[in-house]
Amino acid sequence: MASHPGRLSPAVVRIEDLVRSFDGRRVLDGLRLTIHDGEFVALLGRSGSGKSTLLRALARLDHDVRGDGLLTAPDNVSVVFQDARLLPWKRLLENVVLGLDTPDAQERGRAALAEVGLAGRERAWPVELSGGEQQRVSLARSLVREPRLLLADEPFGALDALTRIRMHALLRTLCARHRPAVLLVTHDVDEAIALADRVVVLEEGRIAADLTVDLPGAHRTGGPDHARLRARLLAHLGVDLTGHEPDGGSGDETADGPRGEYEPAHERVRDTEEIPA
Amino acid sequence: MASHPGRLSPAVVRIEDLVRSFDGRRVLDGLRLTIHDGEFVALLGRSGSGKSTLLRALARLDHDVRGDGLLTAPDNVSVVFQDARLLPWKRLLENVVLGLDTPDAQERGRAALAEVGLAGRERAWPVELSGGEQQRVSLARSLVREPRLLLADEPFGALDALTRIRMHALLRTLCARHRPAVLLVTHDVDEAIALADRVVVLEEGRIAADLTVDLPGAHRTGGPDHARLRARLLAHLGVDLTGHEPDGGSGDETADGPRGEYEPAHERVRDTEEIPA
Amino acid sequence: ALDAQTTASGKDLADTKIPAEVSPDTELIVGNPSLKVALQLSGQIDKLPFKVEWANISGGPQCSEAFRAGALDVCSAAEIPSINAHWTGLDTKLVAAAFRKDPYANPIYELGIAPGAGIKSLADLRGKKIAYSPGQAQGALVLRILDKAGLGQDDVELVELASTGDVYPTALGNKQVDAAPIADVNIKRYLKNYGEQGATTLKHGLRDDPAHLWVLTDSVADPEKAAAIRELVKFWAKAQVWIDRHPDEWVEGWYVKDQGLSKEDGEYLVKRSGHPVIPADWTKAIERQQQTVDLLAKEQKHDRFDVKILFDRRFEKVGARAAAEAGGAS
Amino acid sequence: MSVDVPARSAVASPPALTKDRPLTRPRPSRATGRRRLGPGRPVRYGWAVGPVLLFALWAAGSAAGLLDPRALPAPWTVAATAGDLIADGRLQNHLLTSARRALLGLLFGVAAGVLLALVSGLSRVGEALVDGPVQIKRAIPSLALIPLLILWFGIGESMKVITIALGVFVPVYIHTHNGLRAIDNRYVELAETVRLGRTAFVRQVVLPGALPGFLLGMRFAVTAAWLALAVVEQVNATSGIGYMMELARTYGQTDVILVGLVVYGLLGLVSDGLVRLVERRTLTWRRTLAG
Amino acid sequence: MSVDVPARSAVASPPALTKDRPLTRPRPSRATGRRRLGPGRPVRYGWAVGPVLLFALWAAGSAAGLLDPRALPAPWTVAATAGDLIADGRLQNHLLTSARRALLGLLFGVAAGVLLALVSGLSRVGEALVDGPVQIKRAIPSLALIPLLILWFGIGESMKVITIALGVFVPVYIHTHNGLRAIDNRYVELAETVRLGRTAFVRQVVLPGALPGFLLGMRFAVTAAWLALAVVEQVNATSGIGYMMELARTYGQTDVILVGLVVYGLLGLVSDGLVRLVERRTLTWRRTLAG
Ligand SMILES: Nc1ncnc2c1ncn2[C@@H]1O[C@H](COP(=O)(O)OP(=O)(O)OP(=O)(O)O)[C@@H](O)[C@H]1O
Ligand SMILES: Nc1ncnc2c1ncn2[C@@H]1O[C@H](COP(=O)(O)OP(=O)(O)OP(=O)(O)O)[C@@H](O)[C@H]1O
Ligand SMILES: [Mg+2]
Ligand SMILES: [Mg+2]
Repeated sequence: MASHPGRLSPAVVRIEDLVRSFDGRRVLDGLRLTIHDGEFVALLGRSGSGKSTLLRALARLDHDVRGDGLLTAPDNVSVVFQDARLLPWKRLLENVVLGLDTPDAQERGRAALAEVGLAGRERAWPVELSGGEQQRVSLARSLVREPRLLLADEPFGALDALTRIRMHALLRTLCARHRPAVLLVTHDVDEAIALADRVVVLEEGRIAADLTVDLPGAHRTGGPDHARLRARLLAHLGVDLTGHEPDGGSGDETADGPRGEYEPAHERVRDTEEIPA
Repeated sequence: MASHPGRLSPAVVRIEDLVRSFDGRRVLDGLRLTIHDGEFVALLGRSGSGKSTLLRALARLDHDVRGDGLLTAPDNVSVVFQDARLLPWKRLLENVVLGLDTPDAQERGRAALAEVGLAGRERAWPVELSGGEQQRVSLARSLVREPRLLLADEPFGALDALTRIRMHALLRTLCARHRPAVLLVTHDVDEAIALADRVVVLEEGRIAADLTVDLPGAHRTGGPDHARLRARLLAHLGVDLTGHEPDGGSGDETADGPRGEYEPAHERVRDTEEIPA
Repeated sequence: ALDAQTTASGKDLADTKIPAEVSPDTELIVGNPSLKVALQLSGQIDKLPFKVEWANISGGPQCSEAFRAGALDVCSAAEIPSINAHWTGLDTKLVAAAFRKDPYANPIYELGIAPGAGIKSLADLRGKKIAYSPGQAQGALVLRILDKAGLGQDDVELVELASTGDVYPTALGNKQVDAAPIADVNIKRYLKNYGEQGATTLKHGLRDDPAHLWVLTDSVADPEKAAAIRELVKFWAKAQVWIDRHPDEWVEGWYVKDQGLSKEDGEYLVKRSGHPVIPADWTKAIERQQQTVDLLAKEQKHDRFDVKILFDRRFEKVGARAAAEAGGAS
Repeated sequence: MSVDVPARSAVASPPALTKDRPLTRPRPSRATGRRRLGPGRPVRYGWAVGPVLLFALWAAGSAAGLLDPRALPAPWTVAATAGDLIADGRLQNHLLTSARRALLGLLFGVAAGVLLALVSGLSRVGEALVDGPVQIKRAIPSLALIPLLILWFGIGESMKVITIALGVFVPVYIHTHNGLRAIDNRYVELAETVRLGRTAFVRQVVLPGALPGFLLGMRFAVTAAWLALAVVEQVNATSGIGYMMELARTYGQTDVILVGLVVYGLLGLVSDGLVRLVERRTLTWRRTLAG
Repeated sequence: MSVDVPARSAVASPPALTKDRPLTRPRPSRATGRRRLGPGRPVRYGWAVGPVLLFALWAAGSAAGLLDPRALPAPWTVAATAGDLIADGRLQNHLLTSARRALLGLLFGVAAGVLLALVSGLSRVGEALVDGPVQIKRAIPSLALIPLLILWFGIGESMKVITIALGVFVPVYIHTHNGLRAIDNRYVELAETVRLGRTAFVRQVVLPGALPGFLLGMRFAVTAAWLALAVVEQVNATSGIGYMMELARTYGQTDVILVGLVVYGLLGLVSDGLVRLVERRTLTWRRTLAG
């Protein structure tokens, strides 16, 4: 579970000393991050901590990021934006296949729509969709592509439990097929652990924690190792599961709390911290 | 845990036989629902099942709902829309106090913004906010009001664990103060159990399950009763926790699964069901 | 602002010979819609020994605009446009002139008098509001009328108003001005519409009858074109005679068919215009025009000039001779 | 100002069908209650109300003798004149000529406007070159430009078409350009991440995004085309609706002038209506106040 | 068509400050690579390039003798004429008179346009009554309306102001109305749920939402005001820029006409620039392609 394991696969993303400020407020401040080929990284962080800002920088959409380090990212990036960002003047299918010019684009688009549970709605307009449906279309749009790097900003936020599970499976299939590097923003620690090889936490403009998830597949959702990792991540996010020691969560907690479940109402909020404004 | 307990407080919302179709597709089909004064009802349902549609009808925004029953809802409704729906041409504070004409509106707005962790951002424009920040502003906007009925469409979807916990607390405080009736749409079963007096599940245009949460406060997040309720609700949503018997989830499961945790990767998807298209 | 622009040089062409033969390849652009119709009606149009492109352009400003653009060779106009053209640096010549047999009985313009204005004679104009459009023929006429009445610009109130369409009769009927020069059909309409309220017209007793063929100096300086213009003047003169002899065909073919007037209006106009005279001697005409120039120069603060430079007297006899051949008066 | 048009309710129907009864009915606005703030559903043939009323006023005023027939002839006079003009084929002729000119001008003007708007909307250099001169052109009355246009393009048909095109291209340019500039930056970002080529970007994002602006521009463009006729057909025209009016003006034929005005009005209404129809068809995706 | 303007980069600075080096630089567009699709950052004083170039062409053409001075006098001739006109105070006088008329007309026209747009945008009955007649008015050439206007409003100052106002109100009406109708229905719903009163709704949602449209309308309105001068100042005017041009036209004084055109052009550029400035100031909340 050491951070930054030595790997052989080349780096797809390499960021050193990234700075981004809005009106003088530094949102990203000397951030460093490396993502290797085929690696699945989950990005956690408080609301407003700069996750989307980081993704925009990686997608090269932000021309105001500065720093004296470097920022390399592939050209072939696919982004699932935090808002679904469907072109309102294009029907669903057209939105999905946007920019795809292979001859089988239509078929692949149709298949992708079916996979996200929207078969038969190809000709609907984006405004006619529910929130979750829009998010799924946006997901489908990135699934029909074969990016080297997939940036996904809370792609499952508006989905119910069942649909979410299906989408997880879909994402896993995609990853197994093309092995893109993935940077997935999520607020769900369980989701992060279940899907990612590595979980990083963004705090005060830097990567404050970088934990490798080396649980075997079956333990991804249970067992003491899982609980420990989970608690540690939650601690980084300011949620204290132990109920006893207000620990900063800096490393090697032992199996903690009565049952280590995700228990919103019981979880303690570290009182010393404020929600970032 | 019987559905529809006899209550004495008067009904704030009474819907009988509500029908809403889009292009011939019936999304709500003979729906019945009663919400009593001060009652906190959580609404679960698959993506695209019609939750937002129901809320729009209750907020009297939808003039195309039909039926031969009745639909009563108070005038004094406050809505947290699924999208944050901030007026892009108004600064945050103005957005929060929109339509409020009490003399202390500004102060209350400021306080509400501070409560959602956005103190000092009063003069920011909506476009300058992160996804979660926008959602919090939208929440603040409904918190400064004193509605008889609060309709909230996934108000915590884009929030990280810590912020979410704080927002839960905030909502509870509000409810304790003014005792509005609440209809809260959420995808998080734990959230529903933790907050609501009653959880209803929308399925195929009707309320398919209507469960009262009569767990004592401390057991809202753990214990066998909680786990049972949770499993039952998840089953209604198509997620099977037992891992053994593919049960339709019709009532009296015993303590189930190895630990009954929220385990996305292990949870079984009932294969007979399709994601609603 | 006229001083800002140099006046036209007034190139003298008197010694430039016009070839006797006209080449059939020569092409003229002619802005004289009524001439075209007259030639059509009299069956002459195919006999023109050169090429003509007919432009539906007439009147001072429009023709000078087209002249300036080199888009026109010949145009029909009264005398004022050529004077203004000279003052604004556009070098033009007059190559034909027609007048009315009894000019005082058959004026083009009359002075429309607003109902209740109480103007019975030119002298009554003192202190009245008179519509005035500097630069247009109507404007020059107003100045001449005042001059005749022994009034200066300060003795009346000149209301600057461009005379386009039926603006003048409307302004009169609406009593926005007390007097305004109106022409032709507008006189009839005006009296018919406002006669009951007491609208009248007043004959000004001045000659306003000159009608010219007006050409770009560049065109008559070109020998080929000059020869063609000479032929055109002949056809023009014969056409005037034909029109005079065939009032019914003219009313039907021109006023009714082409201009969309009623037969009644057309007959009224034919009657009003009297009979044409195409003089073989321009001396009198030049004198009268010189007077106009002198008056305008004084009243509108232009430089006085000798109007002889406007008349291309090489063509002086051409029209009269052709008219005589056709049996018309001269 | 508030009007509450009942939601298109199901017609009286047998009991079995009362399921279709609208459940929430917009209520009359009361100080206390909730009210509907949007304009409500479009009234069928509502657009016709104004013009019909105007016409009725005109007819009533004329019949009652309130309108001076010298200034504003009665509708029946105008109708009779129109009948005459149609009977001898003149009105149709004029209209046909004018329509040809207007259409040609419209064609070239719209093409030029869209093209320039793209050049200027998609690149800063293009904008620097194109935008200023267009603003200047726009500020100059076309009446005042006529002398220059005659100078450059003569007095023939091409000059007329060019002048119309010049009048048409301005609103098309401005509105399309404005539409381009108002496209949400988020869609541009999206286009970049799905690696749209420049032409695909223009075709799939820019043009549809600017379509509402373009169509508003078209509404001005079509009337601009008709209006330009009034100016250009004063120059060397032998037919055309502008020529007809100009001729009638010099002869003081008020009734013919009014026929012209009515024709102009109708042309304006019809062409505006056409553009709006296209608007409704092509902008089905918009969910706006218009509803 | 693509232009890549470098991001405003930090000026060369001591090593300690190189932290401010831009990290992602828009790259030259290559077939394979990612390219920037938006227009990039505004070029400073870019708007001046076009007009300056136009002027340079004119000057060069005149100097080289390519332009017939009778048709298009050289800039220096025009400048000299302008100098004369200014020296004897005439140009200023004309401008002042015109500006007064234009401003008054603008004032009334804008007020009427906004009011009618609200009436027509917020209620279907209002729309039915107002919209059609406006479309008709818009389709009728103002030149053809002059006799009627004289009839109704005389030939005095008020008639001129009214005519200008009539010209101004049309674009303001159309654009504001269109802006109103384009407001996202979601905001109307929001307004209903926070129980905004009708006036508050208009003030807080409708007007700011329609502001971009209104401002576009204003850009047309200001030029419409100047353009209307060309028509109204033909009637009973003894000064004014339109009168000056009309007079020059009847005399064929090309240089004075050009002075007038230049003045019109400048007025157009300046007033358009002013509206755009207001636009930038009041629409700070927009994050659009314009960036
Ligand atoms: N254009 C902008 N102008 C000013 N501030 C901005 C702008 N964009 C983002 N910010 C600020 O930068 C901070 C980081 O924003 P960002 O969107 O990256 O947060 P986030 O981590 O994605 O949050 P969330 O989980 O809520 O989406 C926020 O405080 C936000 O208000
Ligand atoms: N305007 C519309 N036109 C056509 N279909 C619509 C329209 N609005 C909603 N629908 C459809 O109605 C169904 C219900 O939508 P609704 O927004 O109520 O779902 P929801 O339960 O809120 O879903 P989610 O959890 O994804 O937000 C969806 O299938 C949606 O596509
Ligand atoms: Mg974000
Ligand atoms: Mg929803």
